[in-house]
Amino acid sequence: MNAPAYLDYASTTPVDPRVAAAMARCLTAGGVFGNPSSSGHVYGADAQAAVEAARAQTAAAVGADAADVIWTSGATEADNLAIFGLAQHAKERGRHIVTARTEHRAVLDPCRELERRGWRVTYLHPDRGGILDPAMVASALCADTVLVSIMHVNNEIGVVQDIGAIAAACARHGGARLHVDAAQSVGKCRVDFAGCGADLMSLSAHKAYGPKGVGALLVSRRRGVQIEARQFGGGQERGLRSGTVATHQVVGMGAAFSIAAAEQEADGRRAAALAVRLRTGLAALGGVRENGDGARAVAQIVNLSFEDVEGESLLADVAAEIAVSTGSACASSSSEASYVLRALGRDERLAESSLRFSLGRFTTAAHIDRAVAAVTAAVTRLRRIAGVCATAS
Amino acid sequence: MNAPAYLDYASTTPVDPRVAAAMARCLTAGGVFGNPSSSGHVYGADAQAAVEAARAQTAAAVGADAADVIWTSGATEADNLAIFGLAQHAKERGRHIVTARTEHRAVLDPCRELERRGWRVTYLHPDRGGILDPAMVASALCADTVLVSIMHVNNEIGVVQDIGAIAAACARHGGARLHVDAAQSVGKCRVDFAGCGADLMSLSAHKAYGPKGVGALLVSRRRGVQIEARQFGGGQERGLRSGTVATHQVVGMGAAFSIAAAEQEADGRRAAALAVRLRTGLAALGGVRENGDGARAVAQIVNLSFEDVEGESLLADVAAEIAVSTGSACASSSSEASYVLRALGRDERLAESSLRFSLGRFTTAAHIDRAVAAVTAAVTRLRRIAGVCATAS
Amino acid sequence: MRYSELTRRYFETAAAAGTLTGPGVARGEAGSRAQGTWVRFDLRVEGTPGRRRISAARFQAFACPHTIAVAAWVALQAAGRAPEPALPQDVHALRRLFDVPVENLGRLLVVEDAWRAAVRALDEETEN
Amino acid sequence: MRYSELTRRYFETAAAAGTLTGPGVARGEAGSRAQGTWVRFDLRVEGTPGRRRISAARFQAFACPHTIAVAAWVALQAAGRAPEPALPQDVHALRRLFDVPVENLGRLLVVEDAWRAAVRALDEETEN
Ligand SMILES: Cc1ncc(COP(=O)(O)O)c(C=O)c1O
Ligand SMILES: Cc1ncc(COP(=O)(O)O)c(C=O)c1O
Repeated sequence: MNAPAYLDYASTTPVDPRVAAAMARCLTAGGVFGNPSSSGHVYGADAQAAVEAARAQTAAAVGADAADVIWTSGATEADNLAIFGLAQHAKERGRHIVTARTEHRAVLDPCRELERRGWRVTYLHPDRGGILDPAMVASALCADTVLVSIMHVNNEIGVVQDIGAIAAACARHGGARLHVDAAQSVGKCRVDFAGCGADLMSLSAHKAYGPKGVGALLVSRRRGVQIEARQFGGGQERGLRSGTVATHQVVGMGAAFSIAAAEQEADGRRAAALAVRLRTGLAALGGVRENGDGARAVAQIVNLSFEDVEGESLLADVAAEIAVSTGSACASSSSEASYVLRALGRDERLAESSLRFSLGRFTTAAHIDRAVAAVTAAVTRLRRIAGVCATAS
Repeated sequence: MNAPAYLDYASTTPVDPRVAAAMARCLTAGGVFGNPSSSGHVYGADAQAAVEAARAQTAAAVGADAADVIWTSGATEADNLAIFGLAQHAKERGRHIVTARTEHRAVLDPCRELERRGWRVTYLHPDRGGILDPAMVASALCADTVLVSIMHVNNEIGVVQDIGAIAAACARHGGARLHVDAAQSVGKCRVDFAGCGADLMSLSAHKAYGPKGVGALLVSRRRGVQIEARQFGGGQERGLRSGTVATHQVVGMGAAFSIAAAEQEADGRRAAALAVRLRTGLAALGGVRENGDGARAVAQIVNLSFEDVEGESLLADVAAEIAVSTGSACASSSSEASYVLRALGRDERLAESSLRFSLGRFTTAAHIDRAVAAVTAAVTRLRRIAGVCATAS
Repeated sequence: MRYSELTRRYFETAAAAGTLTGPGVARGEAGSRAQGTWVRFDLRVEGTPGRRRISAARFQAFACPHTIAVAAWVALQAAGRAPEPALPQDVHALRRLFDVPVENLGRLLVVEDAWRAAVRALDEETEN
Repeated sequence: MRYSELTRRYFETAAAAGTLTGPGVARGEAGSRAQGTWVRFDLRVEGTPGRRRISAARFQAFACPHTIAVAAWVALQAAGRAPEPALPQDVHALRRLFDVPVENLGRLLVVEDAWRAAVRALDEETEN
């Protein structure tokens, strides 16, 4: 049997072959395998040069200065470092944080932990389309607000927040730093760290055809942002993140981001056409609900709920044909359906019966057609079993 | 010109080609590229299976249960997680930690940070050979001691601590957990996590022909060890270390550890012969001092100080021929000579003029001969310039 | 989520899905769509009182694959049997047979409840 | 640590390393081995008082590559010059010429001090 069509790029992407080739050159004895901290010899110096070139590539792809880039093991670590690191640094100024209900758990869970330690956190509600009103952010800012953490592109529904306007609100407030989780952004829409007015930004390589296990926190030097370190040791990364820098990993991230920035427009055009094909193909089913404001979302993420269908069965039924994510609890470690869809006002059943189709660089029209056929067959069959269009057998 | 002979394996190792091949299979679209957390489809399930196989390999190589293994981004993160995670968990029971002056900074710096937060830390002095007397550890334990952190193989001088005896001291005390930094051990000597009686153990892949940027903290389930998480998000790794698990990285670590365990004896025999060749070759120079008790050290690490030679010049003089580490401040981010050698009682000058030769799987007799020739020439020349065996020119 | 071979087969075939109408048919259901698990059985009986046999059984379900598979299996097993409140195998045996995670046992109880309701409805139908 | 081309050359060659003995030779030194930087110059002069010229210079050093390179350069430049307390170029110019990190400027001052001590010793020698 044919492997299912991969439509889960927002979960992770395969590494681009060009990236894999760059990584391979930094592993074995013939390549750039030295420890970038070993400045005493040429093996170390070569590795350091590769790391700095990757830093420059990564920075260029997102409108940052190379000096802003702190390598991490991924966006989860970057989010944790941004939130705990800023909170710790600013704790004498204030202990209030503003974020949103639709953030990734790598942001929400650190915020919950800070609540346990005595911080106050405001969780903003987006509208039914998943969009946060910047005015709502502005009015949530208090005298003791030190941090606002709002994501750029939502991982479940793809909507893009107006970071510029939110940054302007923080700027008017004066004391609140803005952290942006941009783990899903690179390659799907333009990212301009310096231009958007953010102070901190989390990035991940594996959502953009780079390797898993590497990311970065951008810490704006121009804006004088200061945070406390959380991982201590060799003093790498300006002392903000100790630990041997993994040359092949950051080289992979640099290459992936460079390609992603260069090909973003072409990738986006192609994805937009495929997304239309997918929505049109499934519309015939009836009872299909779009999750999130599609008009404000990146082309690559299409999240649909199917009325009168149980979520786990829907996923099981299509699994042989397509690999997608679901808002169903069965696929998550928690026992609840997607909290993101619930925050948009979806009831438990519709949240459970959602499928996130996420498209990517290697998605073809044939994959989309297979998805349309599989989902159509599954929804029709399960509705029949559920007696929704029941006729006696 | 020929690249210098690589004799800095204790800083980092090249990835074994067998390991690189296993990693390559987990990157691109044809391979096991899925997100191990995406349990809803076959791409995720395949990745999860690969991660679990690697966990079993890693555990088997160090005498642990697979369930003990918590993947991290390296030994620095593992050390930080062990120390902060245990301290946080046990903070109501006590706030005293015992460690040694010759530990890696990834252990010492977290301890310093805890001191800033009100914990008490005892830094034990090893003897002149670098060995800690287990009785000294025992007598440092107080009623409020919750953690003892002692490394297995020292990264600068290679000496091996008697972990079993130290664990026995902790067991007699009752309340103190033992954390062992074994970042340098795998492949150089036998590691038996369950057998040695440790509670926590830090591992790193890139010291054993695996990739940089991945490691593990072993947390003994059998011994009921509990620690607090430090990185929050998706809830991976039993909730102790959130963040997407990097399949290719942990697969690389599993493969590398598996090979290291299988080839450790053969590797060790070869290294021992080469170390003899090196020591014998350099003895003729006179004024060569062994740092650390060579009889209690792994074969792969030979650390020598050269009398009457300035450290930075020594390193610069041999750099074209061999890649080694030095105790000299010039090669470190700090302005002091190796604190490890200083802790053994070496004066500043001898600490500065030390070279750490670390041998590995790909080291040959020719590399050693080149090292002997280069160091002999450099020391002779620099002593002449320094007027130590001065004759009029 | 991984499913056993048997679960897959009954979920994918769902051979006895549907409804029955006409004389001698009774219907029973349990659970609710809003709560995520709903099952209904339609049973037709033939024969004389005291020697009645189920001649046809159908099910409908809004449920997870395990629940659909078990309901489908129950409906298929039913034909030719006497209409008794007990399932052909109890829910614990069915849980093991279909490799259902223990936390989902409650869903199988919905199947059992729907079955009992259908058998009860049959009895009421006959009494009338 | 990376070194400039010039530093490498003078460090590796260290052409004027050594000592001088005999009449007309004076010696000056500065720094200490224990502190990690020690430099010594031996100078021989010829010519009449008032028109003296350095005819040979040698150095010894226990020091880092930058310091050795600068001391070697100073010794090579010396021949043919008048024995003056000022170096042929001042330490700031030398720091730039040899691309010495600014935090190591102190080491070049040791070179200057050793040179001055040698010139002073020369003067004393001549006075005697
Ligand atoms: C929005 C968002 N933030 C953070 C993360 C965590 O990133 P990583 O997998 O690099 O830890 C993800 C992906 O899982 C994400 O989609
Ligand atoms: C003894 C010891 N502990 C910890 C570390 C840190 O390991 P990593 O490079 O994986 O962060 C090292 C190596 O640098 C080490 O030698």
